[in-house]
Amino acid sequence: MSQTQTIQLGTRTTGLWSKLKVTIARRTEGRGVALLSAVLIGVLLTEQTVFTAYSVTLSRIALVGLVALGLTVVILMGELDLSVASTLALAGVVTASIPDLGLGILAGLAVGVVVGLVNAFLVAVIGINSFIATLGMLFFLRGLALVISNEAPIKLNNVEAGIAFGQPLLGPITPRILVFILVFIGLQIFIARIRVGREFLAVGGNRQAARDAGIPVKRRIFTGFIISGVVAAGAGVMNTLERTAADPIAGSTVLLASFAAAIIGGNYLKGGRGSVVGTLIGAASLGIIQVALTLAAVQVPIQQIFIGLLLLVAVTTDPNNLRAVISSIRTLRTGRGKVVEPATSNRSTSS
Amino acid sequence: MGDPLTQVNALATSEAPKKEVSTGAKVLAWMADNGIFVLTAVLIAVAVIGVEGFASLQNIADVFHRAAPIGIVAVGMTFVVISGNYLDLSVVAQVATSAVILIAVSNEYGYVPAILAAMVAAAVFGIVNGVAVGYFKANAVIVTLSTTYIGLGLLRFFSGGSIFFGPYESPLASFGAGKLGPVPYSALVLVAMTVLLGLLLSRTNFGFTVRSFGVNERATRLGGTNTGLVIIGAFLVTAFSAMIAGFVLAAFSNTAVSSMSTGYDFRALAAIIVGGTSVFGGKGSVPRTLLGVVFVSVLTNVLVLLNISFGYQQMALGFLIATAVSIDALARRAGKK
Amino acid sequence: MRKSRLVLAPAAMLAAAALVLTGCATEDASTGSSDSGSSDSSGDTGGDTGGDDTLKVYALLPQGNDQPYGTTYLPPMQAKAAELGIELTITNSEYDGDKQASECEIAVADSETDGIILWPAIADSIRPCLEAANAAGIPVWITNADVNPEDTGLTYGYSGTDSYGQGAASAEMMCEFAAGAEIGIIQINGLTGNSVASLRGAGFRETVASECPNVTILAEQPGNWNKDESQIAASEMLTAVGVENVQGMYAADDSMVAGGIAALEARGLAVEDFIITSIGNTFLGNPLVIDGKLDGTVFQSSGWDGENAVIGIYRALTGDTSLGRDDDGSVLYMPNPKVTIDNATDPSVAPEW
Amino acid sequence: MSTPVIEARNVVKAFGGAKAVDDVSVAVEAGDIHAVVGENGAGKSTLMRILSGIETLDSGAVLVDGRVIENSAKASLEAGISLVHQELSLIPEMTVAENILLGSFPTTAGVTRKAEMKRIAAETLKEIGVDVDLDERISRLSVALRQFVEIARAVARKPKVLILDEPTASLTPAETDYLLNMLKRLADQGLAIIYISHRIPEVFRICNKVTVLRDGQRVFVSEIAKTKPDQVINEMVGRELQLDLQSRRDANPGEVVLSAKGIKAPGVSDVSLEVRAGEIVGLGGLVGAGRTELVRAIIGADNRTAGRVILNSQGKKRVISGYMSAIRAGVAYVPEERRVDGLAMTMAVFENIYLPNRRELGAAGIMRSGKMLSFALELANKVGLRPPQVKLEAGQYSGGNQQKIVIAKWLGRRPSFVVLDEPTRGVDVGAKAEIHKLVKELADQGTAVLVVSSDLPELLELADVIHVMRDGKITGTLAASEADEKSVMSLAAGEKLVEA
Repeated sequence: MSQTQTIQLGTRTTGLWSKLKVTIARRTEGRGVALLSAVLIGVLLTEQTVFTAYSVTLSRIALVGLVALGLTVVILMGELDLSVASTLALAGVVTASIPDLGLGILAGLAVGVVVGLVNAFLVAVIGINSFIATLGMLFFLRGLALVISNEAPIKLNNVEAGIAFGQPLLGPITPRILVFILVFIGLQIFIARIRVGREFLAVGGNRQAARDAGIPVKRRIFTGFIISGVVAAGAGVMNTLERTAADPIAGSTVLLASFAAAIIGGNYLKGGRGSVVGTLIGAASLGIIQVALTLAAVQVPIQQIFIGLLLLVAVTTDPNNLRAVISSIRTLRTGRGKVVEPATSNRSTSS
Repeated sequence: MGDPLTQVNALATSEAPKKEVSTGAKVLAWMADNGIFVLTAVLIAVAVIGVEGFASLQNIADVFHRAAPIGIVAVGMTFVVISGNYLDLSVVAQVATSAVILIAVSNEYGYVPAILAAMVAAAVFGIVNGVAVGYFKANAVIVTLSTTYIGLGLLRFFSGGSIFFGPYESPLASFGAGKLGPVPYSALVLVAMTVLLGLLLSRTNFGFTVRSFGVNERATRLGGTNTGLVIIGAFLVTAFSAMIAGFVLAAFSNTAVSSMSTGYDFRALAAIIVGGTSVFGGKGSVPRTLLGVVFVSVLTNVLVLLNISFGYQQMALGFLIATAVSIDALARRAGKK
Repeated sequence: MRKSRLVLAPAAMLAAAALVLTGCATEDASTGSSDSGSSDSSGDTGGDTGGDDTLKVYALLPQGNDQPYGTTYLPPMQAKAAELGIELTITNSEYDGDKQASECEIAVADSETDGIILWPAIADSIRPCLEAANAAGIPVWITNADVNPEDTGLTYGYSGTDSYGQGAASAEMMCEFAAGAEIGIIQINGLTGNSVASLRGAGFRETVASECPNVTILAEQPGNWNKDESQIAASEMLTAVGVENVQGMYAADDSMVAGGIAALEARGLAVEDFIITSIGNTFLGNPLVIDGKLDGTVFQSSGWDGENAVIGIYRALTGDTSLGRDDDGSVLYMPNPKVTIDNATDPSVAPEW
Repeated sequence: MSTPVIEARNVVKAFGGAKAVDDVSVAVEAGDIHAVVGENGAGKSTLMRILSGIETLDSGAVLVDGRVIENSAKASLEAGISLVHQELSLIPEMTVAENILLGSFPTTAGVTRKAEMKRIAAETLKEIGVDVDLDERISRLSVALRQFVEIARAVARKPKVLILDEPTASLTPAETDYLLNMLKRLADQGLAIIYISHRIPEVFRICNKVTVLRDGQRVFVSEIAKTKPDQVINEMVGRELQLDLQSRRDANPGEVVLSAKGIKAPGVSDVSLEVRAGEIVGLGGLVGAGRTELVRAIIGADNRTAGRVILNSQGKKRVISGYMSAIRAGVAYVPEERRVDGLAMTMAVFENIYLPNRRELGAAGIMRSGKMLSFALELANKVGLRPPQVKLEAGQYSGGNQQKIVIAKWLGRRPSFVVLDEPTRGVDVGAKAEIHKLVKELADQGTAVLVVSSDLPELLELADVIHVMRDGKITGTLAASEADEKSVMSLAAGEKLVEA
């Protein structure tokens, strides 16, 4: 008994408030939430149209966020996928270059599977760092898209179907938004409740331990890359349908935007920490701010400056980072010891 | 007590290094470290024999022209990569900024103010990136992504996207066109930068701390290092290299426009990686990066000489990165067994 | 630690917002356009002021202050808009079709939108935007690069160049100068995959093939609209096909042709001996024509382009033209005079960008 | 004599030429606690990894209940072998419950059954008597608690064989005591336990058989009853070794070198202490008592929220505010987490030694490799690095040698105040003695030394004065003469443990 108490040292949480604090402390989305609420406040004050025209905002979020969702599962495993944008373009080109729409869509998605397989093979079997492997794929796939499309946009064979696809099903819900929501729910459940997805966290958090515990790490890596590949391909197919044409150099803005969304959402690039919800929040922040700036007719260069500053603020306002700053500054100081800001009197949770 | 290697290998935790290995594995290990040298040599040999006009002085100059600006960026960015911070996306903005500043300002006020202004811009880029990553411990990819947006935004806001061009006859233009034998001055700048930064990385305490930081940040700090300053240093080196690259580019084309350095971020990274510097930090060197640059430039040049379209060029580059690192990885694996 | 986070972000946010406002202010000052940004937002916050007398028009462009052409396209456009009492909201999709489509959705969704000026990033993928605009009863005027023939029925009109035609015009000059002689040339294209680039390329290629088969295109490479990349590409093409086989060169714009010419000069070749044509007649190209280095280029007036885009949408909004382009004046082609050494100094073709 | 539950037969494992495990056989019967001891690098951990199928074997076989099992992690788990790792192998961002059941989540159609998971986890924790919030993230738990979660995970698999590799390395005496009782209990329930430890007393307390490995070979096996600690230790080291654990140096402390007043920091509430020249001050207490936090706050490696530290070295009194100023003023810090905080594993020994000495060696910021090597070699010999090959990567050395490298790099600065945090954790007996010798020499040369240790004998051997901490405060100070295990423990654990 007495020993039990000794062992229990320091992990008693009693009282609703402290319990609540603990629950919050366990989440990883804090920064994303802060940014999103800040964005919402800012937008409410200046540009309500964003909300009156919420259907647009939604579809913009879906545009920015879909690829990011797929990317998140890979990031959770501590891997990266730089090839998503090229996958998106290639899938679109393939879809458009096949006369029969149904076949085209299937082929487009198949591209995603294949790309995922190749990426995973390079990473899990050959053992290349995913940052490099997918960088290679980034160039290769873009080139392939240009070759297939003969370096020019390909018009969809069945334009009407494409346009129909762009129409809302009910209310503001276009097929794209629907797919986005479904993918989000699907991945959220996958990561939170499904055993395989849950184990992604283990693969990213402590790979050796995962292996020792009998988790088939390689298989998990394959699953992850295939997911991100298929999601990216799906985005490419949907873009092609909605625009009734495939652009071989599409997605120029996708890659960095999706990384931004994932990281603002609190996903840790080295893996093992983060959530799909976080990515959604990050994507929402970016999407809303972009729509708002466009509606406010802000000159494009200034939009860039603004979004840039926003990102910078988002990544530098992590409390752990701030603690790091303060200590670094202390490290710099060689003079007499002053009393430090009490901001640090709450020990970092990561040990 | 016995030979420490036995002990290591017995240590369940430390990823045991393999010293006593069969000769076959030794060869493979050698390949792993020097594969890029072999590949480059082979490529050049094949090109000399198989590709008409490759060996011509003029073409060698063209290869150098291809290699110079991207190479200068890459040797600088090697510092950021070795420090374990992935890459510096903002070189895209940095190169364009320095080029535009050099030409636009020098047209009005002459070179000295222009260069000073460019240096200020580079310093700002380096310090902002460095402080955000080094002191705020923010993710380098996102930090440099945001400074790219900010940089290009400011550049376009003030300069517009207009093309700036210097007078036909100017020191800058003649430098850009100047050659030493078949070697353009810009390539000499690249070599000079490689030597300079190579020494900085391998022979100075600053370079040492950059590498040591890439291997183990906390041990480096507890070893009495102001790690924040180390990172700022790494980003400053990158920023000033990008500035020089901007100068070289401006001199070569005698024009400057805010969109002129699109794609430099990942192209430079590709060269660094092909050269064999690890994106995990710690491992790598500046000369290796130069080698990677040479390889990529020669490859592109050969493909153009063969009149292969851009799409295939991209595929080739991608395929090459994958193969190069695959060989490396497989060789290492074999070396272990 | 939660606190520090929650306090910090909004604070930073405010700082950033402040910057944007100052930004808008400077923008108004610098461009002299109607105070779009601020009035727009104030209009929203304080109920529906404004709008009646001023027309709100979205200009969905694929380039702006990030490209030389766009940079000089905007001011005349904004000036004209101010003159006609049009409030412009300008977007730049950077040739990303998906981004432009989303911007189009925004324009259509904005209740105050009276009209849309559209410069298609990718002509093939613009149909849904047009249909959405029509469904919302918002007239669309196309500028700079026209939509596909089957889509013209969804627009009120078009003003601008004909990228294919420009390529063709450049080709015609090439044929004319070649005067039946068997010559080989190299071709420098724009950014790979970019629609203007491929249209101009096709225009040149096909016209040469039909008008003067005696001119052979020996090699093609992209110069990505950049002088430096074009110079290297050109030089490498010369090596590849052998300088002795090359008597001419075509580049899809003046910056790139300047690069090509530099490549010739770098080899100490007499540029005058080569037949060189291009498109643009820019500040960079025009002097080359005068020097006799560039034999011919096609004048493209960014000022005309920007100004007429506004004139066009104004006519659509005031009912001078209607849907379907069936009345006269619904298609205004930019005069694309060929510029050679004979007329290069002519004020009518004074370079604009 | 029944068939052993688990048996290793003539197991051989070589890493590139070098044999880590050389023809070793071990057999353990149900209810046995079988100790496998040996210096670091003797091959214990590798053997255990082979038994649990994580490492492949070159020749030989692993048998469970007399049947040879396939050499894979899966097979071993299914055969009922579960291993408690030396290095904590938990998933930081997963909950306690998830970690306990990692790899064997209860699921229906792939969906995890959270309730079920918690139930099993709760049962297991109850079984080993640990009380911790099941939904807590591992990253928020103390090292000790993680160790127990680790054990719970192994137990949860209802194993036939439980292998523990240095389970007490990061535990305080009280926790160790608890753990050992627990293991006895489990053994009595018929579990076969293989127990790996450096701590001979523990072995003699709970084990009934002992196997000694040296350089990969089995050099000794015996019933505990039939042997003695000295014999086992000699077999381990392979040479006669005088471990006079009670040898205290008679210190003659000089003037105060370090004085810390009113130190407040996360986990530390208002502590003051002094360290004199030539004096070794010990900091005792349980894990989580705030000892590491205190020393890090004193030298500025972490922030203090209040307090003032003055270092008096070479006649100059300096206020220590930040870590950099501390280093410059002559402070040396040998951290607790050697691998994470102490060494750049993939860098050469001489480079690791160069790091804190670069300003002195590399004039004008230029590295001079000749100087670097000779300097490093000198120090390597001073601390007895074996073999003294300073061009080898630090990671290639065993734990004890690595610790010597960390000490060496600081000796180079001739520090006037040295802080050592758990200096001999996970270090084999031989190296441990050498490190103790080094520390004493330092003090004899007039250096002020502050030692944090959970290893009571170590503390009692080294320290002239022992401060004992609990809940971030110093609860008592003992002069070497009056200190013994009991007095320290009661101060450390407070009245709670007195009757335990």
